[in-house]
Amino acid sequence: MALTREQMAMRVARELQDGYYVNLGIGIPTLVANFIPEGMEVMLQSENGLLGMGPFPTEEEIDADMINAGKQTVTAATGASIFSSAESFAMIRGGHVDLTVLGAFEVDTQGNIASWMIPGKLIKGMGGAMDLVAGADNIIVTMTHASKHGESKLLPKCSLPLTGAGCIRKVLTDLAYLEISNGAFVLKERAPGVSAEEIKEKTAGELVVPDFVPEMSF
Amino acid sequence: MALTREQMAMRVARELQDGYYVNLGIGIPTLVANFIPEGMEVMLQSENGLLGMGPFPTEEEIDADMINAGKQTVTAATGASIFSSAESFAMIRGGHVDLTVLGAFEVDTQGNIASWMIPGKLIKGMGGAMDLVAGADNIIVTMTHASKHGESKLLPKCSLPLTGAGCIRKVLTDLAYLEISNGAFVLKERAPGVSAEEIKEKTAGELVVPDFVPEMSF
Amino acid sequence: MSGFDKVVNSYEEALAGLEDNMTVIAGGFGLCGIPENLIQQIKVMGTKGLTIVSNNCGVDGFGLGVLLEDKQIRKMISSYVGENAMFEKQLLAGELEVELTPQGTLAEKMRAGGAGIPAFYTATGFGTPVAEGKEVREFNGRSYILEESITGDFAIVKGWKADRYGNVIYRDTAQNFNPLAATAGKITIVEVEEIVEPGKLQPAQIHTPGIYVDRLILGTFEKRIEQRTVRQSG
Amino acid sequence: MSGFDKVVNSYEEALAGLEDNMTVIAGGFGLCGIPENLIQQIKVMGTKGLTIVSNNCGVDGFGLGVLLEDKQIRKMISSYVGENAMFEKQLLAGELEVELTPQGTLAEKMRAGGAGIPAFYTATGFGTPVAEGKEVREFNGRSYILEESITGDFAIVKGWKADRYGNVIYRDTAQNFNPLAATAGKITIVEVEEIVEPGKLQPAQIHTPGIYVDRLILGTFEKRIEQRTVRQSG
Repeated sequence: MALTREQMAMRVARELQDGYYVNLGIGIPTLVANFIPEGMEVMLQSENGLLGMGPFPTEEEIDADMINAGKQTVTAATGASIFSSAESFAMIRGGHVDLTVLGAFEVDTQGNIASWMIPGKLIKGMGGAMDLVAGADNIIVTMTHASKHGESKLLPKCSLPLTGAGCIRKVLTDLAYLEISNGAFVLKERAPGVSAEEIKEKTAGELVVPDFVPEMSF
Repeated sequence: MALTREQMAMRVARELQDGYYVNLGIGIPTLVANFIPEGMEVMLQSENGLLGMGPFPTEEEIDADMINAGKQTVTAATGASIFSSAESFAMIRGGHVDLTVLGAFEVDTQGNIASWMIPGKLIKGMGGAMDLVAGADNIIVTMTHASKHGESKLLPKCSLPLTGAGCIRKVLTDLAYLEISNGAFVLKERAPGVSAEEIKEKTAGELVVPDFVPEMSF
Repeated sequence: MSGFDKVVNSYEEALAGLEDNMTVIAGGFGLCGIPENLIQQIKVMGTKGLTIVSNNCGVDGFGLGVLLEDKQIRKMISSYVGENAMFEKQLLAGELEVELTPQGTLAEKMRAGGAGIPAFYTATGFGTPVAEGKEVREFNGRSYILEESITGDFAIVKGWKADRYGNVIYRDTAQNFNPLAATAGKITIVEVEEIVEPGKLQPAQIHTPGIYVDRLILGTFEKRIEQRTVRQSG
Repeated sequence: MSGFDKVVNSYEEALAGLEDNMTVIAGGFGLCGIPENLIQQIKVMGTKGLTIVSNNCGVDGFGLGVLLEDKQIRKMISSYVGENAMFEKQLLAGELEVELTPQGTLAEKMRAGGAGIPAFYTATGFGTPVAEGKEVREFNGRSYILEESITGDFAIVKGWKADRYGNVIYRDTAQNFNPLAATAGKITIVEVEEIVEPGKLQPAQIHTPGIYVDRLILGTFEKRIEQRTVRQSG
């Protein structure tokens, strides 16, 4: 069975380590914050200038001057710091964030990512996504393996305009966890009950299937 | 008579305007702070990260964490701000300082300045001088007109390694106030009792002498 | 004399000198920390043909969105726009130009503009449409693109507290692009919630030193919230 | 688990991993805001062949000057050096290399190093010996030179107060190069006068966010004064 959004977030959360500074994109990545293992400390970076994002405020705590990069009202966690956008992206661009999780439309075997622009549709902009993919060493892309129409999003070459070139090495889809290496996707884990054959069929880019591919468990 | 160091500082102080942010170099430029006209507000920038330098501290006020760019203990004036060296030079390089006063070994008719290095002598470094001359629009160089050996310091071409190229337009010496324009020094004011002929004689670079050259008064 | 008294008493005075076809850099992220009254004054003035440098373009009827109503904006330099219907309409009608710039590059362009750095290299955008027409250069085996700095005829900034010297501090995440915008305007105008006595702000805690600020005005602010998200209390 | 407890309890632990021939970026201006105990620990360790990036090189017997005594420094990248006799002696003997860098360029190189900017253009140094071998380029009719960023294997920093998360504030002009150095070290070590409880430092008033800090140590400081200048009181 394909993973649910929550299971995808749970799987990503297993990549967290105590003491990690993490930037979570909008959508499934945001859910990862709900699955930080008990007793583990992780600090969330929000690119509008907040390191140490806390939970949403209560009605009483709500404050227009305290928002995250998704423009949602938030709070600051203990140990938080707040700074300008230039400082925030100095952190990101300078590679100081330990893990970045973000969504995408397409990823290819060269590690390219397309996530911000569909020609013909209204283009709203890349926001901080291009800085995030260029700045981080450790990025996990989360997306469904195929579009609603069944078209693979794991391609030999991205068809949409890129967000970043050659910067992605880890992809978690609803079917599999894959790494990109030597110009191919390498199947590292399967969603429960999903066969390597099914994943191969739904992966347009070259897929390397090791002899043993463990099944995820939740 | 040649101007004294104090008179040189007094003359420079006449270039101050209310509300000016000013960076004063070491030596004669520092003395300018003693001649700020009564009732005029001027803020002194010190490139180690202080805008709004106050007087020296009393014995009781002295604080190792409060120094100026000359490494002297100072105080902060009302309205002061303190920041990093990067921010300090962002201010300087970005042209936000209204007036910079600094010393030099040589200036030439192209607006070049040499002030930091005498080949064969120990080179201690340029400190912030290169940033100051590159960043400011409005610079006054203060120096004696000639060396102790009688050699002119106002040259057709600097002989020493430069601090900055084409950036100087105003020079105050102990004999004259000059501006640099169209590849020549223009004599604007004479020290009291010093003739244009004497200044011409002691100026190695081309000197333009207008019909009337006022004498400074103190 | 009052060389360091940056306080002006009306928004007319605050924006005096703004003319058609100028470039205005604005602080703010979404609707957070935006100079809402200064924007409103630009609407009142009816200045046209403006190039606005701002991370976003407000919403219909609030923030920079109000400048769309009378078509005062010719060009937006932003990282994310189109949260309002009017924006989309003018864009599709060819009445509005947009230069999309990655958020971090936009922030750095403003900082560089204020800091006398004409251009810098960044990996952000390499291999993407953002790199088109820009120089690519390798440093230590990695490819970077050359990005030029931005300055504006005016910068409009929202601060929290300031003194008459123009020293400003920002409140929480309402800081965002504001201190960067403040450095990059030929004329920088800051509106704040409170003007305090000189000496009240700790010198080492000032976010924007007064040297960057030309005019300071006391305002009152609606501070609209874009995404009101709450948790249950207790 | 204690992922964000950056506190170490000895200077040995603070500088663990420092090896011969590494590059160390140090905060401080003159003797103000220098990481005096961390420097002393490098002396104790006897690490050799170091490249030190610091605005100055201390004085005989204090600050970075102590690392000259056993010839631990191979190269200095600085804007102003030679306030000590030992420095001059080693320089003239060819035992020490110096790369003189304008002070503002040095500060910007550290910031750029920490911020993922590999290089930037500046007018500073154009037409001077500093420009030798560097690319010159015109922007808007003015000439600029290309300067590359600096990063270090270690950065040693002196702060005032910090919490266990590594959030740091600096005191007065002891800030100087410290926050820049803090961003540019692969391993950044900060020594401070006081470690406070998390939450005591206002988030928007933190100079160095903890993300830049790997190790934090509580120290006591001599704070020697280089130029003691006073006025008469009263």
